Amino acid sequence: MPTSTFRRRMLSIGALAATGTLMLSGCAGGFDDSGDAGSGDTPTRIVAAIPTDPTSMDPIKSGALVVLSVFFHTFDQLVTITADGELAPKLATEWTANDDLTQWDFTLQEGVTASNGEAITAEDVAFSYQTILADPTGENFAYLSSVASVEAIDDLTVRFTLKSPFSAFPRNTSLISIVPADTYQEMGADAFAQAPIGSGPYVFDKIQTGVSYDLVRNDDYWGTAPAIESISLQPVSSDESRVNGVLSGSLDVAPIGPTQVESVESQDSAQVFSALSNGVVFLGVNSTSGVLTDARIREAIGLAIDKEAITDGLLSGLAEPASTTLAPAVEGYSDDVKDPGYDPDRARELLAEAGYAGEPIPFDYATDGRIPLSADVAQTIQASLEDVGFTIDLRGADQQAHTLKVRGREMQGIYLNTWAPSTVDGDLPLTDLYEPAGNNNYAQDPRTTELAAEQRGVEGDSRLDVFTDLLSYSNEQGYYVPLYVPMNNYAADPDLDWTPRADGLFDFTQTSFK
Amino acid sequence: MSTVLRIENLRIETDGDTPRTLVDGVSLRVDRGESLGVVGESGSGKSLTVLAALGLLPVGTRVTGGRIVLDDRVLVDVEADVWAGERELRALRGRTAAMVFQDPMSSLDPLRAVGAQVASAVRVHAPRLGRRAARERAIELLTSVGVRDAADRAATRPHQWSGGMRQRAMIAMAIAHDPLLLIADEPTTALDVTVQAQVMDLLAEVRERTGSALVLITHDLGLVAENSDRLTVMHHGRVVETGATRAVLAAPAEDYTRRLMAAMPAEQERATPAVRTGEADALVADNIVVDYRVSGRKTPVRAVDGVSVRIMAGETVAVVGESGCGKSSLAKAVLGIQPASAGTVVVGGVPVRAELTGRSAAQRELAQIVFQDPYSALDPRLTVHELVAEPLRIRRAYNSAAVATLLADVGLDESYAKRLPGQLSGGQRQRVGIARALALRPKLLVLDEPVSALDVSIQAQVLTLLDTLQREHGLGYLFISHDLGVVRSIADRVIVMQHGRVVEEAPTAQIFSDPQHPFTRQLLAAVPRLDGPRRTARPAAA
Amino acid sequence: MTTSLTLATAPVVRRWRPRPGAIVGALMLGAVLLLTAIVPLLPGFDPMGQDLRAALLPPFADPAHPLGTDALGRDLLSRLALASAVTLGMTVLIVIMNAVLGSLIGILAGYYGGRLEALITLVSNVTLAMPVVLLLIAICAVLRPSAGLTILVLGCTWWVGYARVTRNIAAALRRQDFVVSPLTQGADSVWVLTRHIVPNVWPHTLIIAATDVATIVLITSSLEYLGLGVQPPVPSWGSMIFDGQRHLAGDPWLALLPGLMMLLAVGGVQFLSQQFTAETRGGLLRKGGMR
Amino acid sequence: MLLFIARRLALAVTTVLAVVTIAFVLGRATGEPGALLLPDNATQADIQALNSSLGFDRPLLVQYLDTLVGLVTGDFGDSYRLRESALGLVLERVPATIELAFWAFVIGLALAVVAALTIQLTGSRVLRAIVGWAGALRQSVPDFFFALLLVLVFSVLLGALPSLGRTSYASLVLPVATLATGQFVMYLRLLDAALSEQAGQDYVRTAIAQGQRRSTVLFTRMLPNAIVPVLGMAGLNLGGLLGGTVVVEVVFAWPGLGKLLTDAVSQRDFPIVQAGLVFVALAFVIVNTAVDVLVRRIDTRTAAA
Repeated sequence: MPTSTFRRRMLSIGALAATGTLMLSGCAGGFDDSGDAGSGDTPTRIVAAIPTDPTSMDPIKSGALVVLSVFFHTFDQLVTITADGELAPKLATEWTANDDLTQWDFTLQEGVTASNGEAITAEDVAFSYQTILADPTGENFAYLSSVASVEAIDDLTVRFTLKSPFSAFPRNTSLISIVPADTYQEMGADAFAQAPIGSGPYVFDKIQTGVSYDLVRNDDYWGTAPAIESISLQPVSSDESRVNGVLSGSLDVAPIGPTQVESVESQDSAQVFSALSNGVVFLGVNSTSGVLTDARIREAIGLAIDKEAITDGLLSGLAEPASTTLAPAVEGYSDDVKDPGYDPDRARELLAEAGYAGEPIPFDYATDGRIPLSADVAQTIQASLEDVGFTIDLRGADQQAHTLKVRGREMQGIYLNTWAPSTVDGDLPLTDLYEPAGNNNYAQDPRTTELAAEQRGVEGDSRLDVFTDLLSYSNEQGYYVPLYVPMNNYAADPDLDWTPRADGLFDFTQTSFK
Repeated sequence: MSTVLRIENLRIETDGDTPRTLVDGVSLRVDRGESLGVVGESGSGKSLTVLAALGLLPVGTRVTGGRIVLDDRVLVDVEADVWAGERELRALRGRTAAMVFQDPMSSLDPLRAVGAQVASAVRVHAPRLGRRAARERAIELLTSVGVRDAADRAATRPHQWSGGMRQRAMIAMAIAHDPLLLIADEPTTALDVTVQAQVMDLLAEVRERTGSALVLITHDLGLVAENSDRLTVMHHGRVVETGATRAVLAAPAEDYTRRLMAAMPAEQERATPAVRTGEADALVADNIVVDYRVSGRKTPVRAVDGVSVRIMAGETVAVVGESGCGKSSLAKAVLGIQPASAGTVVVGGVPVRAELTGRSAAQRELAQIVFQDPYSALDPRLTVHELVAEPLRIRRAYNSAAVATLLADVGLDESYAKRLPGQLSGGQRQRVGIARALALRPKLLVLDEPVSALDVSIQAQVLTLLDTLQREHGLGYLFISHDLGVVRSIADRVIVMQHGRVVEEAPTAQIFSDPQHPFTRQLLAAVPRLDGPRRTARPAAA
Repeated sequence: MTTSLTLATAPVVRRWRPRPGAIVGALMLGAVLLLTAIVPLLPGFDPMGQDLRAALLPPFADPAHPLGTDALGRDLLSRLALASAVTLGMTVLIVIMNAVLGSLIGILAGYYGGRLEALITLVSNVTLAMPVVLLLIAICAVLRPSAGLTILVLGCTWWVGYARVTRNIAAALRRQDFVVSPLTQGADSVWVLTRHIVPNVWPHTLIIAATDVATIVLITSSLEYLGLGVQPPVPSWGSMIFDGQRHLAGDPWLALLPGLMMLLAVGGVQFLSQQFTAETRGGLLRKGGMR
Repeated sequence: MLLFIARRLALAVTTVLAVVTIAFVLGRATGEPGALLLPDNATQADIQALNSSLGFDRPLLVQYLDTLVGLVTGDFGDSYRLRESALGLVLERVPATIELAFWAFVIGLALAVVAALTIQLTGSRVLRAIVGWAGALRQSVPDFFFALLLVLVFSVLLGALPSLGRTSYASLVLPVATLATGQFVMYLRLLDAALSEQAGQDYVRTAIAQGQRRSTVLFTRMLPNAIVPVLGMAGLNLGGLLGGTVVVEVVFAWPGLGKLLTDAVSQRDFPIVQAGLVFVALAFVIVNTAVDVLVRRIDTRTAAA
C-alpha cells in the first residue's frame, strides 16, 4: 500500500473528525515534550510498551511472564535463554548433572555484587530458591515443582537435588531471579517490592504501579555494559494505542497485532519486527464427553480446518501452520511429527461413518488476551467446521473466565488455547497437556503420561525421539488439533537495532539505536 | 404635552404565515397624573396593548400597525418606519414607565433576596449609586410601601413573603425612579379582597407622592370604578368605549359595556330559595377539625378548628374567608380528600368515615365536587363525552344516552361531545365539571370557588345554571368563595371563617345588611363596587 | 415543578406540524431502517458466509459484494444490515425495558410517596453509584457475555432518569383535581393510575426514551469494545467499528460504514425527538427593540 | 438541617453497604482467583492451596462479615495479584481518574454554559442548529472510536500531542477532549432547555420591564435558576462519568481507577474491587450531598419543602 494513499485516507479521516467534532482548537499548543528524549544525538533511552500490567516487583513472589521483561534487566538469573532459544550462562558460568539427572551443580560468576554493594554468592541463590520453595502458594513454585532441595556447597556452587530425573532443568532456572539475601531479609518482602535491588545490568529508577517502570543503567554491572542508558516499560493494553504510540513517537517499541503490521510497514516513522514465537495455538478437545469420544469425529475436526487459509489470509502470513503442539523454536520440536492435513471431504466421510447427527459441539474461546485476533480465528474455525457438517456452539468469554474454565477442566467440547513455554523447552507444556494433573488433559491417557515422564530422564537425540513419539501419538488420537505458530510482531522506532525474543519478552541488553 | 402615553391605531398580530390579529386599531391616551382603567374580558387584548407600549410583547406577536408615543418619544410608527431600539427602550423602562404585574410570586426571581431585587431595580438607572447606597434606598422604598421591618425582611427570598407583601415589593420596584407612568396589569387578581384594597390604597398613595399616571388593566369593573379617572373598554382586540369613568358607568353608550355591567353579580339576595323540607339534610358536619402535618415541624398545623355546617336539601350555604382561613380544607374534609382528624360527617342522611378510602363507592357518590380551576379539573386527553362518562363507568352504569342527558342538563349540545378540554372555553369546561359532578346524582355538591376563574359574563351564566340545577334536583350546595358579590347572589346562608374558625354565621341578607363581626365588616368594605368610594390621586400640579 | 408548568409543556395537546429538523431526522432514520429491511431480501444476503480468499475487498469492487468484505471475507452490506437490526433491536429493547421499569417506579413513587419513595431513592442511588460497566463485567464473568445479558443488565439499571421525571410528573398529577375527582366518585387507585396518571405520563417517557436511544447505542458500543455484548459471529455496529478500527489505515470503510449507520440512526432519532420537545420560546430575551 | 444531614448519612451508609454487598455476591459468584494467579503449569493442588490461603475455604458468611469489618476499618486487604494494599492501589489511581473526570466535567460544563448563553443572547437559530448537529454527530461516534480519531489526527498526523500515558499536561488534552465533548453535548441540551424555560418566566419580564440589560438578566437571574436542575443532574451523572472513563483509560493507557477496577473484576481481585467500589460509592454520595447542599443554598425553597 503506497504511503500517499494512506496519507490521503488519513487526511479524509482527519477532515471527518474535524468537522464532526468540536475540536478544542487552541489546546494543541504549549506543552513540553519531555515525555520522550528523542531529539539530538543517538538516543539512549527506550520507551517500550508491555501489553499488561506487571504484578509485584518482588521476584520471589512474582512469576507472571510480563514481569520478566523487567526482571531480565534488573536481576540476574542463573542462566538465560537467548533470542534464538539457546541456553546461555548468566550468573552461572557452568552447570553439570549427575548421571541420572537428579542432581545439578551450578558454578557462579565471581565478584558479582548487587547495586547496593552486597555480594551475590551461592548463599543468595540458595536463599532465593529456598524462599520460593517454602511457599507452595507462590507464583514461582510451579516452575520448581521438580526440586527437592537447594543448598550452597561453597561460595560459588549451588546444588539442586531433584525429586526425579530432569534433563531440561537448567532452562527452568532462567525464570528465577536472584535477590541479595541480606538486603531482602532486612527490608522485608513488602518494602523490597517498593524498592527492589538486584545485580542486573539496570537498576530501578522509579516505579509507578501500572504506569511506568523506569530503569537506568547499572554502571557497576559485573558483565558487559549495555548501550541503552535508561529503559521505561509502560503497560499499554490496547493494540491500537500501542501502534499509535510508536507512530507518534510516544513509544520506541511495542508489540502489535498482525492486522497492523502492513500499515506500520508503510510508514516512514516506524519499522516492524516479526519473529516466529515459541507458542502454538491449538484446539483443546474434551475427548471424554459427548460425540467427541469418537476418534473419527476428533480426526474430522482436524481435517476440516484449512490452517493455511488462517495463517495466510486472516493472519496475513504472520504465522505458520502447526503440525504439533510444540513450536519449531522449542526444544523437543521435530519435523517428523505430521498432522493429517486439510481434507474436508474426508472429514465429511468420517462424520458420516461415525454417524454424527448434528449434535452441537460447544466451542469456547477467549475474546481478548493471549491470542491475537482470537475472535476472528474462532469464527473462521466455526465456519470451516460447520462447512463439513458440524454444529458448533461458539461461546466467547474474557480471558480470565476462559482460563478459569481451562483450569477447572470444564470445557465441554473444543476450545481455543495456546501454550508458549517460557523456558523454550518442550517439557513445560507436557505436564499440562499430557500428564494426569494437566489442565488440558481430558484424555488421561496412560501412554502420554508415561512418555512425558520418560523424556525427563534422557538427553539429546534420545530425548527428541521420545518427544516425536509422544506428539505423533497425540496427533493420531486427536487429543489436540495444532493450528498455527503465531509471530510476535512489534512496531519500533526506525532506528532501533534490536532482535526480538521468541518468548515475546523484552531484553534490551543487546539493543541500541543506529 | 401633558400626555404621557399615546397609542394610535395600534395593530398587533401573531407571527407566522397566517397571522391572527390580536389587537386592531386601538387608540388610547394617558395624561400626566391621571388614572386610566382598561377593562375587558380575557382575550380582549387589553394587556397586549399596554405591554406593547414598553416593547414587552410576548414572543410570537408583533406590532404591525399604528403609533406609540411615550413621553413625547415616538417608540413605534409603523407607517414612518420608526422603531425604537433596545437601548432606547431600556432607558425608558422602569424610569419613564414602570410595571406591576399580576402574579407577584412568579414575577419575582425565586432565588434572589427581595431586597437585592429592589436594589437592582434601583441601580439599573442609577449605575453610579454604590451597592450599599442602593441597598439603603431599597429598604427605604420597601418601608415606604408599608413593608414592616424592611431591613430584616429584605434579606429573605420571595417564597418567604406573603402575596400582598410581594405585591408591595413589586410596587416598590416600580416606583424606584418615580416614573411618569405606572402600568398595573391585573395587580390584585391573585390577592384576597382585603389585601386587594390595601394594595389599591397603596397605589393611590404612592401616586400621590410621585405624581405618576396609572394604567390599570383589569377585568373587574368595580376596581376600575373605584380607581380610575377615565375608562377604556376593550372587546375582541378593539376599543369599544372610552370616556370618564363615572360617565361611562352611569350611562354606558355601547351594548357591550352594558352587558359587562349587567353580568356583575346583582347586589341583592336571591329572591326565591329552593330549600326542600322533608328530605334528608344534604350535609351535617359536626365539629370538624383538620390538621396538616408539615415536615420539619413537630406539631401539625390546624387548618380547620371545630367547624360545624348543616345544609338542607336544596339549600346553598356559602363559606367565605380569605385564603388560608380553612374554607377549602373544610370542603376537602367533607369530601374525605383531606380526612378530618375529628368530627363527624353525615351526607344525605348517611354517616360516612372521615377518610375517602373508608367510604364505600355508594357513600362517595353522595357528595361531589366542582373544582375552582377548570383547567386542572379535566384530564386534557379525554373528550367531553368520556369525561362525563367517567363517573358512570366507575359505577359500571355507562350508557351514552345518560351522558347526552347530562350534557344537555348543563347546556352543552351534542357537538361538544367529541371536543377536548383544550378546545373549550373556561365556562364550558366548568359546565363539563358540573355535569361530571351531577352524573352520580349526589345529594351534596361542594362548589370550590366554581366561578372565580371565569369572566364576569360567564360567571353569571354558570351561577344561573347552578341555580336551575339546584331547583331541579334538590341539591345542597356547599359554596366555597372569597367573592362576596357572587355569594350574595346565590347563597341562602353565609358562614364567615377566619383562622380556621367560624366568626359569623347568618342568613345572607343579614350578613350583608347587618354584619356583626368586625372581620365580616372588613371583608364587605373591601369589595370594589361600581358605586364604591373613589381613590383619587390627583397630584397638586395637575 | 409546579403543576401548571408540567401540564403546559405536555406534548400531547400540541398540533402536529413537522419541523425541518424532524424531517431530516426521519429521513436519516428511515434510510437505516430501509437498509435493514431491504437488504435481507436481496439474493446476495449472507452475513455469515466466510471466504478468506476474498477478504477485505473494497466497496464497489465486486458486484457480489457491493460494499466489499471484512477480514473474514464476509459480505459487508449483509453484515451492516444484520448489525443494524441487532443494534437497533437491542437498543429498542433496552430503552423499552428502562422506560417501562423507570416510569412504573417513578409513577408509584410519585403517586404514593412516603416510604416507597425513600426505598426507590435508595435503589436508584445504588444503581447510580455502581458503574454499569463493572456490574456487567462481573455478571459476564459469571454467566458468559451475551447480547441477552447486556440487554438484561442495561435494561434493569438505566431507568433512574425515567423514574426521576415521571415521579415529579406523577406527584404533580396526584394533586391535580382531575385525578382527585374520580376518587370522590368511587374509583380506586388502580383506576386513577391506569386511566389518568399513566396516559398523562407516557408522552414524557417517550421524549426521554427518544434521547436515550443515542445514549444506549453509545453505551452498548462502548461495551463491545470491552468484549461485553453481542457475541461473534453476529455483528453489531459497535463490534463492527471495533473490528474495523484495526484496519483503519488500510481499509477505513470497515469502521466508517458502520459508523455512518450509527450516525444516521443516532442523529436521526435525536432530530426526530426535537419534534416532541418544547419549542424554545426565547421569552423576552429575544433580541432587538420594538421591532 | 440536622434532619437533612441525618437522612443523608443514612442514605449514604445504606448505599455503600448495598454496593459492597452486591459486589460481594457477584464476586463470590465469579469464582475463586487462585487459578488466575498461578502460571500455566501449576497443578490443582497448588491452586487449592492458594485459594485456601486467601481464605476462600471459609464459610461465606464469615467472608462477608470479614468484608464488612474491612469496610469499617478501611482495611480491604492486599490485592491478590499485585500483593499490595488494595486501598493503597486504589488511592494511587484515584488522582488520575479524578483529574480526567474533573477536567472533562469542568470543560464540558463551562463550554456548555458559554454555548447556551451565547445561543440565548444572540437568539440565533443557526447557532443552535449548528451546535445541535455537532452534538448529534459527536453522540454518533463511540468514545473509543472518537478517541482513536483524535489520536490519528493530533498525534500521528500532526504529532502535536502525546497519544498515551500521563506524563505531562499535554497528555491530558486528548483524553479530556474525548470525555469533555460528550459531557458538553449532554449539558448543553439540559442547559438550553432549562434556559429556554426560564426565558418564559414572569420574573424575566419583570426585570426587562425595569430596564435591565438582557445580558444582566441572563447572567444574574436566568442562569442561577437554570443551573440548579443541571447541577442535580451533574451529581447523578458522576457515577456514569467515573464508569465511563474506563474506555478512555484503555485507549490512552491512562493509569486510572476505571481500568484498575475492570481488570480487578475480571481477574477476581476482590480486595481491589471492594476498595474501588466503596471509593466510587463514597465519591458519588459525597458529591451528591455537596450538590444538594449547594442547591439548597441557591434555592432555599427546596429546603422549606
